[in-house]
Amino acid sequence: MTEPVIEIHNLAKSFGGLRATDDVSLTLRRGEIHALIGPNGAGKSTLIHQICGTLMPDSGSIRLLGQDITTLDAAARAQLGLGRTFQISSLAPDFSVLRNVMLAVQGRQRSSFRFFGNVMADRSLTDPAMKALSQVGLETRAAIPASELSHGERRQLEIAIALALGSKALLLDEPMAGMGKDGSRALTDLLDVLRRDTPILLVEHDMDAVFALADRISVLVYGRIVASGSVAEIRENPEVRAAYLGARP
Amino acid sequence: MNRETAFNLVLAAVLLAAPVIAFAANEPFYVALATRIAILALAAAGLNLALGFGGLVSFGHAAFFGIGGYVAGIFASHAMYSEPLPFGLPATDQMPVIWLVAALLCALAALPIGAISLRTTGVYFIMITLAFAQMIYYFAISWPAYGGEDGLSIPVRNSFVGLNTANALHFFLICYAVLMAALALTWRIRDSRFGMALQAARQNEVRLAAVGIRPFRIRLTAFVLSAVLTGLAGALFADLNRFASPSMMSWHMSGELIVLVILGGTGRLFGPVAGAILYVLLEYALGGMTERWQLFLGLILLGVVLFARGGVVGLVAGKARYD
Amino acid sequence: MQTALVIEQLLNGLQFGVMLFLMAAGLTLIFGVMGLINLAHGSFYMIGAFACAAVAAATGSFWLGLAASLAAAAALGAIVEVTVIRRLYDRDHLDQVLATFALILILSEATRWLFGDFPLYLNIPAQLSGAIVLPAGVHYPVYRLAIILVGLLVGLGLYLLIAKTRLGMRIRAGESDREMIGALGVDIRSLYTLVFALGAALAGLAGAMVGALQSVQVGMGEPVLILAFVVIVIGGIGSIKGAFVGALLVGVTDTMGRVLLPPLLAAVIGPAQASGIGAALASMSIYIVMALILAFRPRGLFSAQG
Amino acid sequence: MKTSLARTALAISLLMCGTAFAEPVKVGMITTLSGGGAGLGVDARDGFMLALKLSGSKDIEVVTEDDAMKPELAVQIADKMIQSDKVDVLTGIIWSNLAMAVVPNAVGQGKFYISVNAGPSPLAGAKCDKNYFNVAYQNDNFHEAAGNYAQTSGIKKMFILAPNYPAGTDSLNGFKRYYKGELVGEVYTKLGQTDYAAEIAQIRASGADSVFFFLPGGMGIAFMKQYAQSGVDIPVMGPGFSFSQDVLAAIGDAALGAKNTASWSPDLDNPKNKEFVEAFKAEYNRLPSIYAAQAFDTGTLLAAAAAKADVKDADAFRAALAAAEFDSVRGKFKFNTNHHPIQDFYVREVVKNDEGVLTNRIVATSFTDHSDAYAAECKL
Repeated sequence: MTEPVIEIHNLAKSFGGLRATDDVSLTLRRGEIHALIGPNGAGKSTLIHQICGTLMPDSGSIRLLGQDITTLDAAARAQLGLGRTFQISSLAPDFSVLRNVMLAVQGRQRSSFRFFGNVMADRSLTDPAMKALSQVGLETRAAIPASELSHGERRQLEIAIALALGSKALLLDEPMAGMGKDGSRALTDLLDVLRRDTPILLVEHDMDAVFALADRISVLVYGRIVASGSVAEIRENPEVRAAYLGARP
Repeated sequence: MNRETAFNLVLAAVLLAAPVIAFAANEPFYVALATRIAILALAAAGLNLALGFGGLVSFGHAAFFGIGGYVAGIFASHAMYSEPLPFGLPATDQMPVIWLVAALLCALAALPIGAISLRTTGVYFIMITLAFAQMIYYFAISWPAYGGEDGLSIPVRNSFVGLNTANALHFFLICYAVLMAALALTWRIRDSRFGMALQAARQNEVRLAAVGIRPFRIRLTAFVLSAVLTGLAGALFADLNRFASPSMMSWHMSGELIVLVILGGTGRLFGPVAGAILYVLLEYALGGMTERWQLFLGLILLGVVLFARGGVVGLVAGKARYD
Repeated sequence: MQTALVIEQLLNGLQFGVMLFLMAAGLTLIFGVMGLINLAHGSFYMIGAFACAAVAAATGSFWLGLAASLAAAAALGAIVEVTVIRRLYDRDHLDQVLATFALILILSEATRWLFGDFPLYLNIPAQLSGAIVLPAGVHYPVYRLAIILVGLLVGLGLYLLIAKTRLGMRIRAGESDREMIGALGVDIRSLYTLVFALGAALAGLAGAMVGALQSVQVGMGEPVLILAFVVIVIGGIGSIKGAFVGALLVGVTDTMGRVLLPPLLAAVIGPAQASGIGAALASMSIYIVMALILAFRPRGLFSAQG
Repeated sequence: MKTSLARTALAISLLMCGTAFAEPVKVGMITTLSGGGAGLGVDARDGFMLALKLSGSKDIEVVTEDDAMKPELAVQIADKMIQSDKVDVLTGIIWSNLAMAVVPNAVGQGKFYISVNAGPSPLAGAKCDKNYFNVAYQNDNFHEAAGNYAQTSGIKKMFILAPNYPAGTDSLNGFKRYYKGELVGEVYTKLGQTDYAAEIAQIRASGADSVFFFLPGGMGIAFMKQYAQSGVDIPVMGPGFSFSQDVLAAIGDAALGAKNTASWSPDLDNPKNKEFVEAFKAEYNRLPSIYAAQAFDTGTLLAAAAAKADVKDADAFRAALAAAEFDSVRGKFKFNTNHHPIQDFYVREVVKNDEGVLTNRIVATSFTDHSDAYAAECKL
């Protein structure tokens, strides 16, 4: 087995007396979708914040492609190839769809301190951006403002941005939330293709999508990983059934 | 050509034509009034870079305006008596040199002020920039070397190679050229990669960081550039009035600069020009009509905020769009 | 004698701080509940002082004047809220700054139109005139002690109002989540008007009480407004506790800076230059304190929000 | 603002015209008519207009505009009046920092400037100008008179304070120029400061025999009120501004008995002054302040000069101004070489007049035929 893309060791974070992340270890390997599930309040968001660099852990370590990124900020992690989408879409609303993606291309090229040259006439920005848009099927919507996109399209745009960033790993925070059935299916198909190039750490509530996509599943309850394994193993795990899937028939 | 570009060209043409005609008609005062408009538009264009494009509501830009003004004043007073400047630097009354020094000093001041202020956001940012400006204001008031609150007279306007700066039209043309250069620069920056990152920082800084661009550096750079332009305006303003004073740094001045930007249209290229034309003409016309002019000025400003969102440019050209 | 002087100066700092608290409490409440930056808050301070001076001159009673100042500032606050401020809640801070900046111009000139060009006379009530001797040989004006007392009482009252009453519960709900108070079935519009009028009344009270010590004139609210903003930013916007601590910090810093900096500098660089530079530094001291605090705590000492 | 008063003055002067020159004198009055300092500007404007009305010797046209205490605005208005309204003479500015902004600019364009109040030291000394006349005083004068009074009345220990800005430091330097006793305290306060508890505590602890303070406008009102109820009973004195008619009402009885120095007082015994005070009361229904008196003299001087010389003949008009042949409310009046007054300075005391209104009364003379310390630096 090759070296994991993301490797998290004994991560811990407390707020006051509350242990939001309690000795969490997990890995993301090449070519896989690793789903992270857990009930509300299990600490998924806190964990994602720490992986992305918007929150610093109390202890433990995070490595990306073998490099220790535990103390780096969000922008540095993004530059190293950690792409993410947000639970609630986070875009530049006044910008066109294309500009939103171009921003990521620019971030990848680390070329933000160029003060001259019209970006819209700059093929080195627009071409990769259009390519990422066509990957998610948004190329026809390139010119409209991001604020006018439908909910599902915003999800697609977020993924296009992550792709344009040239991400080595994707962190998707509930990408299916609020999507209709058709949208979910289209997105599932997209992720299925994407995983070949870019492994995905998928935080998701939609169990159908999780079971359809995931190679491995980890279950987070009260900040701890209570189980980790293949789809079948998780389905059968009594502890998981009791703690999390209990409500399901 | 879209409506906004057309309107911008009209503004630029009117601002150039009006004083030329006034000069020909032997009405030098209206040339001075147009010069004032051009200079205030330049100061507001500087602020617009930070406030309009970057969303950084600086309530302390008067500090840079004042620093620029004092540079012009100090150079002029030393050059007048051929005394060397502090640190033994040679004094000169050449505007380009003065502008360079004003720009450098404003950048030097804006760097630490911005670095500290940009740790905060929202109202905190508004207030901490005000605090820095107040510090500089009180320093200027109590600093006896250059006149304190009495200010600093500029006996003879600083000079510019090949032009007679005492001639109202010549001086206007200098200010107009600097304004147009600054607007061209703003335009190029707005459409550049840096401009895209800056405008993204205004809309969504988390998004910007998530694509690997640090908002702090982008904003700090914009803040410094913005301070430099406002400082240049300050140097010209002092030469226009032949006077630099601490009141250039007062919080009222900072407020007025914000008013100019909003009045014209926040984040619009020619917003500051439209704002300065409207504000100066209002002040002039109302001041000539009644001693209660501030009351009516207030009512008009209030009406603009409540009923004419997007300022003058927004009113004429509609909402800003990014292709 | 030296200790007495230090105690007296501390009391002065406390009194100044308490007065700033009255201004800052309203500002911070309005920002916390409605998310509004109100530059025109200083105008209510001015209105309070003018109302008090005018009524006291007409009736001869300071106390009637004080009541009038509360009523006038609250009423004007309510009118301004209903006609102007209400349209600004969903705007960004920029529009709020411009609109309330315009309100300053309007209210200042309107006041001058109404009350004339010259400062008005307002003196402290006879019952509170003169000074008393406190322990340690401190001479202190009764009226200033009364201001401290009123300020502390208002602070206590605000604390009780917000912590213990239904109105306070709604205010707290409004601070944490603006949508939630709608869900609680509260009429948001009248709650906002009420909070705004309350803030205005506190500013008016401060203006009236201080007007008796100072000059009742147009523009008197502006320096205080800037200081009140410094206070709430230091304290953390939206936090009454922060406003209280911030106000005392600013009051004591300013007073002690004025007293201590010039002689301290005189010992270092000689008296000739010290008085000027010391005074300049003293003028800058609170802004330096504010910049330092925000550099290390970008959301103030007790931020109520996030 | 082209005031109705201006029109009245114009109308009256037109009626009385007949002997005069064809060219009217155009006067631009820039003064503070809005905001906290408006009281001073309104008094100056009213005093000036009253003088024109009473003189009625020649057509003098006046345009008035508000400077809102902003130097930049004052410069703009001055440019407009000179270049657009084509005024011959400017006047009216109250504040030194505005005067410093406007005066060099105006005289540089060949216009006359006659100051009704502000008298910053550079304009009396090195930067004096042949076309700049100050009818009021040099800024240090009142303070020098107070220092001289403190010295001659044998006060041993003084506590002095002023705001930390040029006029403040000039003030204390002016005081110290004539007071040679011990200074037990010399304090500079923040400009615009309104709470003086800390300074009053220092005064109490200083053991001074008397306090001299220069706190213009609202600052002085605040200081006096707070001082009165602090229980400190050290007598205070100040320049006339601190106890001028415009602020006395606001200070109230706390001002009673305070000594202050000025070149004019409402009870100054000469016919012109009686006429002025009566006419001012009749016209505006209030007592005139020092600012009104100085502006009245400015107006009278201007009318007298305009009757003697054509303003278009700058040299003749300048000579007419410099001769100062007019009836001053201050009695005798003449210009020094630097075009600043040589005049007497009085010690006044705040009293209540017969109607119970607070006002000033002369109790002593501090200087006779006093000029200023900067005239030697003026190369006129």
